[in-house]
Amino acid sequence: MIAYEDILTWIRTFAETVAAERTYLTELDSAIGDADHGINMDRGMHAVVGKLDGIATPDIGSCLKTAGSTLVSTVGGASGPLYGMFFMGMGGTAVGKETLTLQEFATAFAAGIGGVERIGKAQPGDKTMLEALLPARDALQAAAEQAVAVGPALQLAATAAEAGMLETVPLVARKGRASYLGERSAGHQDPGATSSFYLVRSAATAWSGL
Amino acid sequence: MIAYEDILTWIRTFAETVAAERTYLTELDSAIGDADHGINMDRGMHAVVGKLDGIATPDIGSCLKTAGSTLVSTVGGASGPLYGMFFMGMGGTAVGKETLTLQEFATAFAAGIGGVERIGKAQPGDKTMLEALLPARDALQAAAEQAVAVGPALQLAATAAEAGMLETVPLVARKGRASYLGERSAGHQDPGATSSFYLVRSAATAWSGL
Amino acid sequence: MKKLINAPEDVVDEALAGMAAAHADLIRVEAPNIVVRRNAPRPGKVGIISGGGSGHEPMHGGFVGMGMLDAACPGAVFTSPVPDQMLAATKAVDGGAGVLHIVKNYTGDIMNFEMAAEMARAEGIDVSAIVIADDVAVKDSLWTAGRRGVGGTVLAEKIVGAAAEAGADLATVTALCQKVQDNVRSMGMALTSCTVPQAGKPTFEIGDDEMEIGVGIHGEPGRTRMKLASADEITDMLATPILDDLPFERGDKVLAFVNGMGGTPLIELYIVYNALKKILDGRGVVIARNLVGDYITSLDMAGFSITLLRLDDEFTRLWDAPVHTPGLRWGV
Amino acid sequence: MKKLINAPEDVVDEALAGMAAAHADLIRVEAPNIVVRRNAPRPGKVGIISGGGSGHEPMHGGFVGMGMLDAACPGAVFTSPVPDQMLAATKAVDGGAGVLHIVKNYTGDIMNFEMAAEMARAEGIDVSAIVIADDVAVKDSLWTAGRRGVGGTVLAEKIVGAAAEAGADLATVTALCQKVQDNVRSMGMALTSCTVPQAGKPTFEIGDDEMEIGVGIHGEPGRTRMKLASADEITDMLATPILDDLPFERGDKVLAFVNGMGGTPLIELYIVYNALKKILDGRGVVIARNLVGDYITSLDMAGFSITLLRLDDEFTRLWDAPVHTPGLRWGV
Ligand SMILES: Nc1ncnc2c1ncn2[C@@H]1O[C@H](COP(=O)(O)OP(=O)(O)O)[C@@H](O)[C@H]1O
Ligand SMILES: Nc1ncnc2c1ncn2[C@@H]1O[C@H](COP(=O)(O)OP(=O)(O)O)[C@@H](O)[C@H]1O
Ligand SMILES: [Mg+2]
Ligand SMILES: [Mg+2]
Ligand SMILES: [Mg+2]
Ligand SMILES: [Mg+2]
Repeated sequence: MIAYEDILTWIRTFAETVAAERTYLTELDSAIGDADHGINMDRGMHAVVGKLDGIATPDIGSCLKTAGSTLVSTVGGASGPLYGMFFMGMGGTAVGKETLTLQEFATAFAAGIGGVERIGKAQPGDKTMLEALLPARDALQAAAEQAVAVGPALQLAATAAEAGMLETVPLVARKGRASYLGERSAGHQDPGATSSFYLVRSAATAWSGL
Repeated sequence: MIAYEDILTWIRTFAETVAAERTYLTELDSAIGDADHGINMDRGMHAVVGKLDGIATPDIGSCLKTAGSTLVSTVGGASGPLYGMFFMGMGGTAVGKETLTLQEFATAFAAGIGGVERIGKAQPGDKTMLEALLPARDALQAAAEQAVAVGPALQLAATAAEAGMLETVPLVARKGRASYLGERSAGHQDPGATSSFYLVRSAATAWSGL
Repeated sequence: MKKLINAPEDVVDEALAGMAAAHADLIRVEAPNIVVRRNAPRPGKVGIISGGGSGHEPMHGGFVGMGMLDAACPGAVFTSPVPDQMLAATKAVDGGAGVLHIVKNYTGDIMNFEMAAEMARAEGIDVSAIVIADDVAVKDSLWTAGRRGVGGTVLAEKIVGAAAEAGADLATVTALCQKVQDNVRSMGMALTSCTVPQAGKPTFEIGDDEMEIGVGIHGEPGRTRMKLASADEITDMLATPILDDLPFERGDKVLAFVNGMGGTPLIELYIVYNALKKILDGRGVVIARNLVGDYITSLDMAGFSITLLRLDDEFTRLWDAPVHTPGLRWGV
Repeated sequence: MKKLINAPEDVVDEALAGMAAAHADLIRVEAPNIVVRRNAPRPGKVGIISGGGSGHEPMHGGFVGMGMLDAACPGAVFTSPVPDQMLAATKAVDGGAGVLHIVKNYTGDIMNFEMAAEMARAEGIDVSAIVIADDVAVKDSLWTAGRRGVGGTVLAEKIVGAAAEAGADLATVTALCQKVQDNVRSMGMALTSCTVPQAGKPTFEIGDDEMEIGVGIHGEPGRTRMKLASADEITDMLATPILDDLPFERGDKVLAFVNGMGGTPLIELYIVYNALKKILDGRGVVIARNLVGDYITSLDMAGFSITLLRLDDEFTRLWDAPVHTPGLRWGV
């Protein structure tokens, strides 16, 4: 069972990871983008964490939606709307809930990805954050179907996300700023896929006891 | 006896020296000026040499005046008018002459310095080209009075100019661009005094057989 | 990193405060970081807004004023602004005749502007949007994000702004903006990298004898990295792909725009303009108007871009119309 | 050396050719390298000319046109022009009412302008000259060359140009130019060195964490080399000596001019302007007019200068008067 507090821990862990990896994410974005992904995500997650304390009722859905709209309002760039829609999409499936089962979490996660796909219109293989998110979604769903415990399930999802992230290296970008590089985008790891891996790993870390 | 041809050789030797030391003179000017003295002098002396062949009559005075006015018209900066007035001042004392005695040359040289002083209004010790020119003038005059031969006389003048040039190092500039530095101009050799030393040494080199 | 700044995170706010103070007769700066024409909204006038990451000054804030933009939305440095800004700007300039969003073709800009447009429409404001994508350094394709929006944006803002000032309706200015996009092409190059203040170090490494041809205005790598060449050669490397792309043809009249990237002195831009003029003369392309200077920059990057706009009488008339903004001014 | 040039020795000629081509409606470039207002000479109008080394663009050539200079004499990079240029320019703009030479205080400029003035007088033209020496970084003294002429020159050219345009006679514009000099003070700083094209390498070495306070517009070393500081601190280091020198006093109205040195992006200049405004507000000095941008540059040097001019009604009116040049334009 994933409790409201666990969601908060997840978000906080992700914010801490982004802050710690801010320079690394920005460096990845220097190679094939505009050197701001770490700065963007850090600004946004800092704002999100600042909002968490202000939430009165332990409603997972509205908490995730607040996170999403805060990201939309503070990040800008491509990642603002993308991560914003991710959290808002997740939140939409969890309104009024104080806890989530693994299956509910997997469903919410998939809905979040739907938000990313709707606004970003990227396909698998386009070298975007989807490369990390989609394998994680599939791993979560499989784990839920096989009734794996939450902690190990997230561990599986993180491993899948990490593999997807690493697989972005040889890809030629077809969406986002990296696509301007054409063939020259190959050979570099996608910054958004990297932050998305951190997102999943943060849950695995935060929920290792679940 | 200094013949018309010797004057041409002197000017050509000076032009070659300036071309060879262009970078060094510019570097000296970087330290306490605006990094153009070598470029300026090279542009001007290149133009002067280009004019020499066009002179029909072997008149030392008009040759020196042509050199001077060419410098005025092509150099700009401080050194254009200063060296221009130097050569024009020299030329004024030698109009119609095909040869010069050492005394006549010493007199012409002093008249050239008079041109520099009139337009530049610098005093000895102000850290300008005068620091090299004045000792050379005095050495030339003394040699002429003692009936030293032309070659050795110019050698004495070059030695005096070099000493004067080296003595500019500790001086605080009070004229020209270096004066803006105040105390910070001390510790650097003056570029104009350096090119003036080359001017005298060029005569010593060109006339070593006289 | 050598910059005239206080804290990196305060760069945009302080620069906007400076701009507002310097140009209080033309603009006001409001929360959430939008630059609004002093007398906006004007009843019956179509509002023209644009926006994008900061670091390209004077674009876009410097183009707010009479005959150009009604508002600009500056994001963090090199980062698209957030929808809240475009929504607030849209509301601030809507005089009942609708608002045009001029959007540079970057994924982030597109998405954030789209979200804002939807929100504004939900509040009953008529919003249209045109995407500028004029950078020929990038291969155009249906399958990718397409070309970047660069120098053509400045010309679009001027021309569309003049039409809106003269009373054109939303459909007309929208079509006009599309017509600019259809007739404008650009390409840029860099001698040095820019440095994003919060990143603290150059976006890309580049050798002392190298240059980047086709660079983006955010220091995005370009088409090719090569050895430094002469101004004439470099100008040709940018002008030829531009000319061949539209293509511009013998007898075409153009507006030739030589733009400095922020770290390039004007003396060099005039050398480039001289080279460009020779190339266009050789092709029989007539420079009827020109613009030389820093208008769409990339922080401290040294380099330049060329933009050519094929002119017709309508464009020429609207280009010549009075404009009074911090960054462009004539006729008033 | 990374520059957009062809041969170093062709930099000035090609830039002038580019300028002439870009601004043919305003200026013409004639032998021996002078920039002349297209419709000069104008009978009965006092001619205003200035000049100096190249590398400070848009100054001076970019200030030739209606309401400012009648001609400019660009020397080699950072090298005073030769008397032939000032003589030709003086003759080209003399409309019978005499010509004012606005000279920046450098030994070379002074000597070359003086020679030209004497030659022009010998040809029967009434010539007066005013020397601008506004750089407070340099100690003033009767025994030295005195202060350098820097940013105040731009303001002098605008104000004097407006008076001449309005028909003032030679004595009046000469006195007015002296009045500008008496009321204007400047100081600059550099983050990086400039590189003279023909020298091929930076004029001075400076550490990655250092800056030069009080630098000259030719990269001449300044008052002090020190560790990099914040924009607020640096602005204070320049503003305080300027304010204390005249001195500017509580209640004074000023024109505040924040000038980029060529390699500094506009976003940073606005941060500096914001800092300057706070300092002047604190001292009760009122910014009545301002100018922010690159107007008197030092090739590719990164850095800026501040110039303050104490305004009276006459200065304000002349500053506001229409001007139409490549580098400054309003009111037309
Ligand atoms: N259309 C898209 N769909 C999904 N993800 C995308 C898309 N475009 C970009 N991204 C992701 O966004 C990341 C870049 O984010 P960021 O650097 O913050 O924004 P920007 O590109 O605007 O500077 C990329 O690495 C990529 O993973
Ligand atoms: N008033 C002066 N009298 C004599 N020599 C001077 C005077 N001012 C400057 N100089 C000389 O000129 C030299 C600088 O020449 P140059 O660099 O060509 O001109 P600029 O200073 O205009 O760049 C100085 O090193 C100095 O020797
Ligand atoms: Mg980015
Ligand atoms: Mg010099
Ligand atoms: Mg970005
Ligand atoms: Mg010089």
